[in-house]
Amino acid sequence: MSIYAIIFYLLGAVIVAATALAITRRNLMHAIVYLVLSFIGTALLFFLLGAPFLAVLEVVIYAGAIMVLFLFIVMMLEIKPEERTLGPWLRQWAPALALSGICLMIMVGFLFLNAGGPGPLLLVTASPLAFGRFLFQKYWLGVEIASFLLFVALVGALYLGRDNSTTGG
Amino acid sequence: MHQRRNWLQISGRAVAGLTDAFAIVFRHLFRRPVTEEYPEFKRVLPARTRARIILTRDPDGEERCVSCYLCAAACPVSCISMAGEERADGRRWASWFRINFARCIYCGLCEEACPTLAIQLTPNFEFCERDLLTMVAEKQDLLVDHGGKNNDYNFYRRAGVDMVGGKGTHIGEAKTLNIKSNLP
Amino acid sequence: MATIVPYSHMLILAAILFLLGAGCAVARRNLIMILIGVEVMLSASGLAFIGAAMHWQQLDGQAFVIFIMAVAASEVAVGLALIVYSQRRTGSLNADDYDLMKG
Amino acid sequence: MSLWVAGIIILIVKLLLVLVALLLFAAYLIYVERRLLGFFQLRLGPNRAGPWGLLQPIADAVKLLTKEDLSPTGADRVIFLYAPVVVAAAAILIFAVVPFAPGWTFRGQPIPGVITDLNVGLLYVYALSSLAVYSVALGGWSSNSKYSLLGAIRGAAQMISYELSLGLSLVPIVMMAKSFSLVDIVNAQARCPFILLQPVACIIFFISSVAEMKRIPFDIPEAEHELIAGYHTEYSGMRFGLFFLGEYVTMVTLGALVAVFFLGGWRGPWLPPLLWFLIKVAAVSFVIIWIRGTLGRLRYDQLMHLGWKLLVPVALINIIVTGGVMLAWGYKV
Repeated sequence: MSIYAIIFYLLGAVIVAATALAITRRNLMHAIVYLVLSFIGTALLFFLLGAPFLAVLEVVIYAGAIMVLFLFIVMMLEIKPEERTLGPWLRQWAPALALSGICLMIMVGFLFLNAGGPGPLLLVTASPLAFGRFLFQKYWLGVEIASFLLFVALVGALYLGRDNSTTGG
Repeated sequence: MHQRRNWLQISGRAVAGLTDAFAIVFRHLFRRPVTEEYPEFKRVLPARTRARIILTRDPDGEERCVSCYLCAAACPVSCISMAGEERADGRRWASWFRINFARCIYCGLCEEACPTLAIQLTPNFEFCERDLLTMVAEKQDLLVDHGGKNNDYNFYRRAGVDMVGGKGTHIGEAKTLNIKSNLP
Repeated sequence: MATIVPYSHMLILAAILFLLGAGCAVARRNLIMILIGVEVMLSASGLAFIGAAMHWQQLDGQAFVIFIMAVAASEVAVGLALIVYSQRRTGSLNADDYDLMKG
Repeated sequence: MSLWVAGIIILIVKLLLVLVALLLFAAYLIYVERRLLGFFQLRLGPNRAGPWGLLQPIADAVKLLTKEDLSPTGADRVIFLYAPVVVAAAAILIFAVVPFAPGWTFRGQPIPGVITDLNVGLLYVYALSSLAVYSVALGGWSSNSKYSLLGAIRGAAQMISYELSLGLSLVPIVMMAKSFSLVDIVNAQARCPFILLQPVACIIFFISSVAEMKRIPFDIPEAEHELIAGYHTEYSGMRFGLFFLGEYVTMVTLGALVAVFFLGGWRGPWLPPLLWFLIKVAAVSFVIIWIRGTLGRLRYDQLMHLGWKLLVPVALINIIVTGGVMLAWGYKV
């Protein structure tokens, strides 16, 4: 097992643990903190998997922007932690857990049935320059559409968030 | 057109104002500080500065304090306490008088409240201790042998208190009228 | 050339993360937690894409992660705006309270 | 093998040296700021501890370390205790990619004048500065105090808003240097520092990062007249000290970044490169202190208008103009 493999499994364990903790917290603030940890771990994994540009983008966008937005909303709306009740908890989590477990088992089964196919990953790194050149040569239309999507989302969020109490703003 | 000129004017004024402000602040770097460095440089304080409290005596050498409790009532931090007693000749005095200087804020309200000019504030402010209890001053610590800001004032000779003589003997008091006679 | 891990391990990690996110979105009743679950799912799919890009030595997978991030960002912007809007309207963030159209 | 060990040793020595230098610089920046503010206001500033008050930072550190570490009732203890760490750590970690010298050779082995030359260095700086929001937001929220919460909400809103113009102002720099690496950016300024080519970008970057640091005139999150101390109202002892240290380390880092992005980094005539770098950092820090001595605090709406309606559009126009000029001059990828 190479040092890269050790790093991979460590990061994987950290990410899964942080995400599992995040989705089970009753206090939203704690969930967000655990999720930030999970996203930073994911970013490090991206770095390991040869995508430094995307790794930094993951931190900037997911941990730095999206999660701060969540934090901001939670602080603004002043949300109380949920009540701890066992009945609804079981009723809600049992189907989710069952379905997730079945999906995971099928997934693992497929991967091991096809064990010869996907070989080990080779360590290569895409430099930001090469990645940018590739993106704008092959997927320039996609980039434009993505930017348009962001613009539409901006307008939509502004429309939804406008203050109704004042007229003629 | 008018709008644009206005906008240019506003931004020009803003830039000029900012430059001016920054220049003034920068020039202050080279000016002499006005700070007086305290332990090395001690400014002479005016005689009527209000700091440490004293208890004064009247010209006859008697204590001025008549233990009226007005200073204790006026004190916003309740640092004054005393017990009043009456002498055989009817004059009131404080059997003990205590000021907790650890709590005193030198507001001077006791001085304002005192009807006999007994409590007065002096310019001495340089006293501090590590042990707070040593800041509690008893009557013997507070009493001085002079009249403070007004040496001639004597409460008992001035007011309508029948102590040193009959009616009409006090300072500024008119002679008593003989109501049985009309003669001037 | 140095190798990291089998591609299948990479995919299993992405799958676990995706299912955690899906479980969160299905089981939690708080609107914000549902949105967080969706974010976890999007991030997990990005992980799978990056692994695929590395496996086949093609940059297309990495390009798709950019688009996933754009989708995630716009989804969060609109989603949170909707949550704030509905919280103002109804005063509740519990998905079970939104039952005006009882079927 | 011995070469590998030597490399590790050199790296650790360099890390320690940079860390110590950074912390010392930040500590003395506090002293210098207090002295300079004193002079600006015709006062003297701290001059008691040691000659000219030079031991003041040490006295402050001893005081902060020996003070009681309080946490308010009802606070979210774990988050409250660890939030200050984030701000100091993020500020210190940024320095890992800042080149401070062209490098030396030690027994034939090159020692680069930077801890690590990351090929996404600029984005790394951006990512860490965006993570600093968490210490403000979480620290303020977990204090269970309305002043802290208001400060945290204001701080989060302000930092999100100004991150945008911060990032956009650096796009022309990346376009001209053709790289995210800070070393390449310094090397691209061999002929002419970018402040002459990109004055608008420099001004926007400077204003945005002062806003990111939450300093006057952008100190609305900790406006003492309304919010006592904003998000760190409830902090005491060394946890408050970490917030304080983070602010000044960020100030040093900002000075270093302005020097790297716009003033040509360690480049300069006559003097040794490291000295040039320090001079530039000190100059930027002086300007920040000068601004603090001069300007008042912006109102919240003025702050948001400045960010969204002035800096972001101007930064976008600057990108378009830069791109157009570069195309017109026959730029090849």
